[in-house]
Amino acid sequence: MAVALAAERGPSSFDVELPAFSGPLDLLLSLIRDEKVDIYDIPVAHIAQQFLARIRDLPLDEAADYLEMAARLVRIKAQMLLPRNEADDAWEDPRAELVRRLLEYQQVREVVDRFEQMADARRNRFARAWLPEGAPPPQAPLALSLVELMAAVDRVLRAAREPALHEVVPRALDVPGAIEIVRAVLLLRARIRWRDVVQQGAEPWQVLSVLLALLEMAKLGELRLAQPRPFADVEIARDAAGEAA
Amino acid sequence: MTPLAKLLEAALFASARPITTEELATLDPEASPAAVAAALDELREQYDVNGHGVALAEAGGGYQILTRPEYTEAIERAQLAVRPSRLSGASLETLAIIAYRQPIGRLEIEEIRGVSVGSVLKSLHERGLIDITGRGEGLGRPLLYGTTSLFLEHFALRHLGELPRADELAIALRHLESATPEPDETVPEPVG
Amino acid sequence: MTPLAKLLEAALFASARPITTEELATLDPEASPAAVAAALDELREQYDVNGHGVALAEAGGGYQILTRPEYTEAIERAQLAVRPSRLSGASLETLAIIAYRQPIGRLEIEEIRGVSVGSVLKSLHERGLIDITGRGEGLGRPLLYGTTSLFLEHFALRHLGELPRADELAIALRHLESATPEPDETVPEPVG
Repeated sequence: MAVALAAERGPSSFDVELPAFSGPLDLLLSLIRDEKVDIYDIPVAHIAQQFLARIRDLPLDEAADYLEMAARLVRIKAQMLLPRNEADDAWEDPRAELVRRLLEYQQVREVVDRFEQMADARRNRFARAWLPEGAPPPQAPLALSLVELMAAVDRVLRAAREPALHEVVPRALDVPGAIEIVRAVLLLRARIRWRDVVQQGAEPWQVLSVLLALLEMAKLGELRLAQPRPFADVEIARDAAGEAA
Repeated sequence: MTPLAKLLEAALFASARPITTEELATLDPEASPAAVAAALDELREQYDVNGHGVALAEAGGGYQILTRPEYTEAIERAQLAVRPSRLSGASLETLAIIAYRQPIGRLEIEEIRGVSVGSVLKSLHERGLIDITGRGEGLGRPLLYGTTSLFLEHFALRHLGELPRADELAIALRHLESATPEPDETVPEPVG
Repeated sequence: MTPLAKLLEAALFASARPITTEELATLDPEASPAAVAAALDELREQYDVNGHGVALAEAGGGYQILTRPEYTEAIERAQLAVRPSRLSGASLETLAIIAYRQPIGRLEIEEIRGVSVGSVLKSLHERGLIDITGRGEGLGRPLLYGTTSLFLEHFALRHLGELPRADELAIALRHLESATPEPDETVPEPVG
């Protein structure tokens, strides 16, 4: 997108060159390669100067992402200049985070190269283009489970009740929540299967929550668990004793 | 099969429409009209004699490869048995709110969910899970939505009262909705 | 060819997209999974050994018939079909990150790419290569993205397990994962 825009603007020095980069990290990697410097020991002052020179003529709306990186480089440069105690073991190289991001980005570029080869191989083969006319294919039947609906209610309540705070701690298990869901489903069906209470694509904490909930409920005598053969779907049956409702 | 017959097969397969003999001839500039005709014969014979699920057909002044009619019915039947689709998280959340708080208008749903739900409502309606059940009071007399009998069918419920935790959740949702926008409103009355 | 192989061939010819083995099995309710697998082998062999312009291919968890690459140029030159356009570098980078880190939110992608990706995500979504797979925890409950079966098809992958493995890449992903958790809180001061 940026390529087309800038190319149309004509051959003013940097405009044509820059859009060849897909972002500031791409530009930075290219500078590191051109200047033949060690990625683990970047001469920040020099690279920052080069970087600024390359983005000088970028129109403001395209430059935002690059300017952020420029600011970062200048800040790292300043940190590098601070005097430090030789004996200070806790000193962390201000460039560490940048190096990490560059390596990560370099890996993305490598994957992109592989993706391009794979996509090109596939592009060279055509799929069937002529298709029989007729009534539009019927809409696929809908897979909808009560568990999904209950989980949705849960999400609505949770999302609306909780003030919008950033959660940093990984999600804890929610065994009581899972028990409520299993109970609600068992209220309607006497026998259910593992699949009925664990959503497709459930996250590990959700799977664990349900597992613990089932074990807890089995212990309380609310349900019975059975697995007819190894690796088969676990069958969950309402225990007569728990059938109070 | 000869190279030309293979080329014709690939082209006929990849084309969205029947291909005329003139067009087929442009595929290989070296090939004479007689060679193209011979390759077409070879392809026809390959499909007919070797026994294939497809056949070479002539239509609209051109050629195309068609599936044999005896398989049409099985293919159409199989399309009915396609993989069931699933609702997105956003659709499920909206459906859940409607199920427990019906009849409910779009604005109230958006107040609870905090995002616009126009397109979600449209797709739930198209799937026959919700329907317009009336119009509310107030400005513009907004449309009110409720769940359908198809919705109950999906969960094998006889009536909405069979939804798990119906009372509790309906109250919780009512709290959310009325608590959010209007600070002057007092705590909702307990529902009897 | 056996009747089942012919039926499968007809069904595969009638579809532009891959058909999963489960869907193929519904074509003939009598056929066992082993019989379907055998018929697919038969079809593959028929195309490969007898010499055809098309071949049986596996992608996106299913099977489809595709033309052989050696005919692509001639078909395109004769203007009977056009190859789809290539994805841009920005799209490929975004897609690569989503493929390996799914489900992943926009901010995380932007953190890795160093640029905003709103419009790229929109176009990838419109092309059907990615889909919204849920909502994350935390501020604003951000949308999470994942790749679709069309993505697999686009890169001729049978499943995500066929993505280039991290240890095949020059820089191992594990290495980075361990260094990742630190969120970028120390946003640089604006330079004055």
